Amino acid sequence: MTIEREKLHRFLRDMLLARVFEERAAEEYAKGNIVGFLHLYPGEEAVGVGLIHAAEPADYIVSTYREHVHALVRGVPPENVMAELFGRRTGMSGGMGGSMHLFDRERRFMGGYAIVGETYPIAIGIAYAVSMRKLPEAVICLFGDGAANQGTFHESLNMASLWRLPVLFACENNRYAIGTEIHRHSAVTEVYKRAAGYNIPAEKVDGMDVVKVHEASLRALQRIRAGDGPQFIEFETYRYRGHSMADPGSYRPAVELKAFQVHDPISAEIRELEYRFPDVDEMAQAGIDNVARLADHMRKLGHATEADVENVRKSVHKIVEDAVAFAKQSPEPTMDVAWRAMRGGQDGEILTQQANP
Amino acid sequence: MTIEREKLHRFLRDMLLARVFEERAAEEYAKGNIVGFLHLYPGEEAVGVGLIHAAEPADYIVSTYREHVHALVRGVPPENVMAELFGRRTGMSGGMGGSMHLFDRERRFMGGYAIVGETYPIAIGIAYAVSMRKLPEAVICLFGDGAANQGTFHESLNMASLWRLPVLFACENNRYAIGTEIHRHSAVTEVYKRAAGYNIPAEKVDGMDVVKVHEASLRALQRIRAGDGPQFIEFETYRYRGHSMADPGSYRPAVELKAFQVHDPISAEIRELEYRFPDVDEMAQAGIDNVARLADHMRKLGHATEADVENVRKSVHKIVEDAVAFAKQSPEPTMDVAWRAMRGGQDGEILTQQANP
Amino acid sequence: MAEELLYWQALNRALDVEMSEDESVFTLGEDVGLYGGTYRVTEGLYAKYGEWRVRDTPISENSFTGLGVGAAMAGMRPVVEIMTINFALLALDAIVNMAAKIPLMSGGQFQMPLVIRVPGGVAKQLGAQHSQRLEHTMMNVPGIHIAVPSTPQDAYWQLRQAIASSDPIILLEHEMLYFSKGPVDVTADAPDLHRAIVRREGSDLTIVSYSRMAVLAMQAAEQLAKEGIAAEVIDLRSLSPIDWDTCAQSLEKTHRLLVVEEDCRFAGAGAEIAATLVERCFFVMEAAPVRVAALDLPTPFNGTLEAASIPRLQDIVEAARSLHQPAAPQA
Amino acid sequence: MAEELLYWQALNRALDVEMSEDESVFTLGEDVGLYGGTYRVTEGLYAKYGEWRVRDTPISENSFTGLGVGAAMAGMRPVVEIMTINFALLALDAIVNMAAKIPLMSGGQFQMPLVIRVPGGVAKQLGAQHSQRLEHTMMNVPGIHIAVPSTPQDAYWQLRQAIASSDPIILLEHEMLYFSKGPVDVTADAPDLHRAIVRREGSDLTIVSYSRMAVLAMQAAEQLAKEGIAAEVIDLRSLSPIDWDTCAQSLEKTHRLLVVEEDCRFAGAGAEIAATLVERCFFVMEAAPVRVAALDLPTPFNGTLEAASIPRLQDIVEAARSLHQPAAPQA
Ligand SMILES: Cc1ncc(C[n+]2csc(CCOP(=O)(O)OP(=O)(O)O)c2C)c(N)n1
Ligand SMILES: Cc1ncc(C[n+]2csc(CCOP(=O)(O)OP(=O)(O)O)c2C)c(N)n1
Ligand SMILES: [Mg+2]
Ligand SMILES: [Mg+2]
Repeated sequence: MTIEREKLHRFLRDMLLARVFEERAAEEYAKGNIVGFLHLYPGEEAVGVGLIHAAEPADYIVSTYREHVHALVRGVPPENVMAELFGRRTGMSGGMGGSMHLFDRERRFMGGYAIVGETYPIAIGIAYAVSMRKLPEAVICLFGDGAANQGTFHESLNMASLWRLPVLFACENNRYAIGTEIHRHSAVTEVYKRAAGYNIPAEKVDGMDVVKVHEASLRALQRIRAGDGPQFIEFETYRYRGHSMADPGSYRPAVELKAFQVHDPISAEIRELEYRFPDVDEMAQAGIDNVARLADHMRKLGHATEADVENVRKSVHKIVEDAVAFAKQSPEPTMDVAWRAMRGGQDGEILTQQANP
Repeated sequence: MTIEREKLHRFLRDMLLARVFEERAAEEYAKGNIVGFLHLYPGEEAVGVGLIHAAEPADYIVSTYREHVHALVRGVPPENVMAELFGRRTGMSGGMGGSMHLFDRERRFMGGYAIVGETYPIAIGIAYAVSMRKLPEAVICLFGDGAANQGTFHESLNMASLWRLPVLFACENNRYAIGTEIHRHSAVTEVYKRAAGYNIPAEKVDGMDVVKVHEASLRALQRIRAGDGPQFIEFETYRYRGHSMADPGSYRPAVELKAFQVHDPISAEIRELEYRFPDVDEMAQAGIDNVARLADHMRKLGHATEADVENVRKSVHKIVEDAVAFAKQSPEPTMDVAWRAMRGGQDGEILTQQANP
Repeated sequence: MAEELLYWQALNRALDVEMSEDESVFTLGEDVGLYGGTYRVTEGLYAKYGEWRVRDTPISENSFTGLGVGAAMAGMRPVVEIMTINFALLALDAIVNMAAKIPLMSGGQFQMPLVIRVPGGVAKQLGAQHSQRLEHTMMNVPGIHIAVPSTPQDAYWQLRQAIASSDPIILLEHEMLYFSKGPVDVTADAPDLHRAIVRREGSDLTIVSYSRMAVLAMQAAEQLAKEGIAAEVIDLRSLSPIDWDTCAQSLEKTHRLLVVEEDCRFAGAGAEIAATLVERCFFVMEAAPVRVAALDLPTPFNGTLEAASIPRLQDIVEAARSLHQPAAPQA
Repeated sequence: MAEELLYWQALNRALDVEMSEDESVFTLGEDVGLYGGTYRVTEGLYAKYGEWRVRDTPISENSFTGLGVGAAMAGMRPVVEIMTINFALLALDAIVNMAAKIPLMSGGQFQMPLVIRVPGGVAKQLGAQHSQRLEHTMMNVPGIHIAVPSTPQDAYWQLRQAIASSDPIILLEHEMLYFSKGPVDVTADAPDLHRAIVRREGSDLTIVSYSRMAVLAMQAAEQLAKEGIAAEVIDLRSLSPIDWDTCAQSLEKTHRLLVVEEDCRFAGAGAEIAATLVERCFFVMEAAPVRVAALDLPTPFNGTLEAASIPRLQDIVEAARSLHQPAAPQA
């Protein structure tokens, strides 16, 4: 299967939008306009873009606290995403959720969850509803390498397999759980291998290559719609920034050296492993930045010139500037919105109807 | 490795004691002298006897609510086990714990736990202490097939492997979690296969054969003491009685037939699987009762005559009768024992010393 | 046209009716299907509705409760059975961080039509780990509603109302009440899900209670009547929200408050009940409120000690007596 | 010889001293080692004591907290750090069903020298799932002790005392206090781990509070003093057990009680505080107790609403004012 021109252009545009949106959010955070935890996506764009573009409008997305880009790719207007980071009434969660809790019911963006390991049960629950209704819909469940150690991973994958639920378990393996490198938090560092414990078909994909990500995701979603039950993909990726804006990320690998001066065999063994991984600059030099990689790819195919790429870059900058302006001008929510939400919010009938097709 | 004569006699005696003790407890329960949940072990004796006889006195045992026999084999006097079921002060937990919470600190019987999945974290915690002290001790962690679906299984096995903790994960797979047959609660029904997700060596053993159980356990414990880290054994066994005295166990397979009259593809598939399993009577006829099997084995080897077996049977009946009498005569505990326990109980210094050898 | 039903039968009937009327209602939990439910509440439903609507789950409380949350977000009306409240501790993240918070975190985009049924309370020598009372923990979670039926009729009404509601509701069923019998009129109009009921009128003091203790409070009131003490007994029926008006009105009349709970005394449900009622009724109260509650101790296994660890009929009667004729105030 | 330390530095110092004095003390949690701890409490300890005594764990709260329980049973003195209280919901089975119950269930054979450190409270726009306050949930668990230091000195003392104790103790640290500075005298004698402290004397009313709200209460008291209202401020320092005598003595003098808590009002920690103090001091109280607490709402993300969802300085001042000059009693 080869990915057609238009799609590649859409990918390039979304990846650039993602990169620019996040870096701009970082600026606003530095200025104090965005407060709280802010987990950014630079370095991982190929995963979100390639994966979510493989989903149908009727599919559901369940994401984590590092989900701004997932929402953008799903089609949520940038201004509503940015406004939520600002905590404004026009934000996609009405200013009630914030950066880690983005929801868009109409687009079936079922939320960002901030307690690691929560996306699994939510995803199998939605999938259970889909199965009962015998609909050709799939649920994409996102999670990181660190989240694969939470008990809900085990419990939920078992149930998903037991009942053949339509879930695509998508692991964004960026090799770190905050400051803890994967060799130090998981006995088996190839996350996809754990799926075998539940009879779930799994594969590992280069998450720095948007085309590979997209193709693997399409295949998995096809199998799900064909009734093959849950599928599992591990995307190998890397985040350039710290875990969140509160984290300089200096443990990669500066701190490590210092800390590992404690002499004992196991830490020595780990040190040796740590060194196999490049730091931010090395990644850049190695030229494996996923956005740059796609741009090159398109140039080689003659799909895009340097100028085209520049134009896209310009246009997304404009979009992001407008988003920030929109957020800043937006009003704050009022407490009665909160109280109303507690009393049931908007009605849940639209979805309920589908229960009896 | 062949098991010597004395050991076989010890096994026979303990298995008969186990069988008689449990059946007698059932009688006392029927009479109302024992109240609460009572989970019995008939059918699974070969596992507890073969496994726990492989442990050294310095090893630790962490068990479940189906643990009377584990305590007996560990050497706790039958009268103290029985007295605990009666809730008397002379019980091994002072009448405070009951059938599901048997503790014997001196024998390193670290408790029976009634919340499914609790034995894993307790076991790795004790093992962590052992590792810090660099002692040649091992921790035996018992759990059932149903317990393998609890999140703590995943979390704890990962940590055990990550830090090479000295734990023997011993699964008593009796194919049922109360009324739910293993094919309906686990996507992978060979529990030992799940250990691969944590790089833990694992094997499956015939839990109806006490000799095989014992030999496999010895091998695993040797590897642990040799510093190979955690080991995993799945013992295939079967419980003859219901889940507890409150459970007639009629779902095996009577209820199943009726309930499966609901026609849908998945239940059909399950029905077909259910039928592969014999019910209680079939087991008996098939003559695979584990106690009978050992007796035959010993007769064949010329280790024991019909009369020898009868004598052992008589002696254990006497022991159990005395245990019941002891329990009945024992005084009830007083509330101040409970309050004292809350204020720290007896001191924990003995073990603490070992922290600094 | 009321029929005599056991508490579990009333729940079974309510669940059956709701499932037959709305395909989006389904139930799941350990052994709810083939086995028919530990306390028989789901008996017969597996054969009638099939395994997708009566789902036996693995022992994975946090995830199957979270499954209920996800299904509710997708428009279903899940009724999750957690086999006993003791295991709900494993599912608190799903209850507290998901079910209770998603409606607000989503800015009101999602409702949470989720019912969680949990048998609880102190039964007979089940040991410390199986004698949990978590009403207080649940009460402290904004967004979670809690119903505590003490009669078969309320069990029937409140389960049906809980399923019909769009809020996350925990139905706390008491293990010692499943086999208690009582009249159930399926045609009668139900009082509001969260309305308290005055089970017995009296002018000398007000006993506020719920679940099994409300039944014990009624027995105590009868005994007290023989001694000439007229106790008014209020069965809260709901622990979140609490029907304060009904309680306050009673205190205007009796001026004395006795709270009876099976929860541990320290920071138990009774603390909130006493605190708020004192705040509301301070100037009509003629004596300090009194709480009769469980000892602040994990439940001992021994039967005698277990019985002494929670309020007994006599404890309630004596507390009522001394509240009625108080010793001289030691100010 | 007191030095000025930040709250986190005082905790770091206390942990360092205990670890250097007793090899059975070790700490574990997410990012406590290499990373130095989310709030820097374990900074430098990994390099000093090595990875077995400062263990970075996977994201597996229930199991690594349970690991602490098992290690404590084997004679160690584990200090488990749960990165924030919000994740403690996942570890409640280990805390409630294991740590709190094993001493009693084993008939007193096992002690539980376990310390669980948890940052908590409402910080700055961390969203509903990261603004949990569970003091109340923990208070309702017999067997669990809870310390709530509000100053660097108490943080130092109470962490050291908690590690030395043989009871399971939860140290609730407030996320907004880690960077607050104060004098710490490591040589001074510490008051009992569970003793409350009168931070400021006054005769008009008693403000009972704890943790960050105790700091706010002190500021309110200063403001009130300017208005001629003398508020006595009690910092509980411990939520389980609670030092009732210190509170009662104060009420004998002031006759008025104001409870200030960050916990949600309904069934919050303040409920127990108000309920017990009314029971004990009913006849000396001249007004109904008043609770200033958080709204019964998951915390909204928006900064303005978040700030309005928990007690602010002005809320305390106003509540104190009207308690001091009450409106006519509506009896
Ligand atoms: C249950 C729980 N424990 C701890 C945390 C704190 N925390 C937030 S993100 C994170 C690391 C998660 O790593 P990973 O799953 O790999 O996702 P990534 O951040 O790398 O995308 C941790 C420990 C949390 N939010 N929830
Ligand atoms: C967390 C939890 N959930 C549910 C239960 C109720 N329960 C007690 S034993 C049991 C079945 C356990 O099956 P298995 O692990 O196979 O052990 P077995 O009883 O077969 O020996 C269940 C569901 C429990 N005790 N704890
Ligand atoms: Mg990661
Ligand atoms: Mg089993």
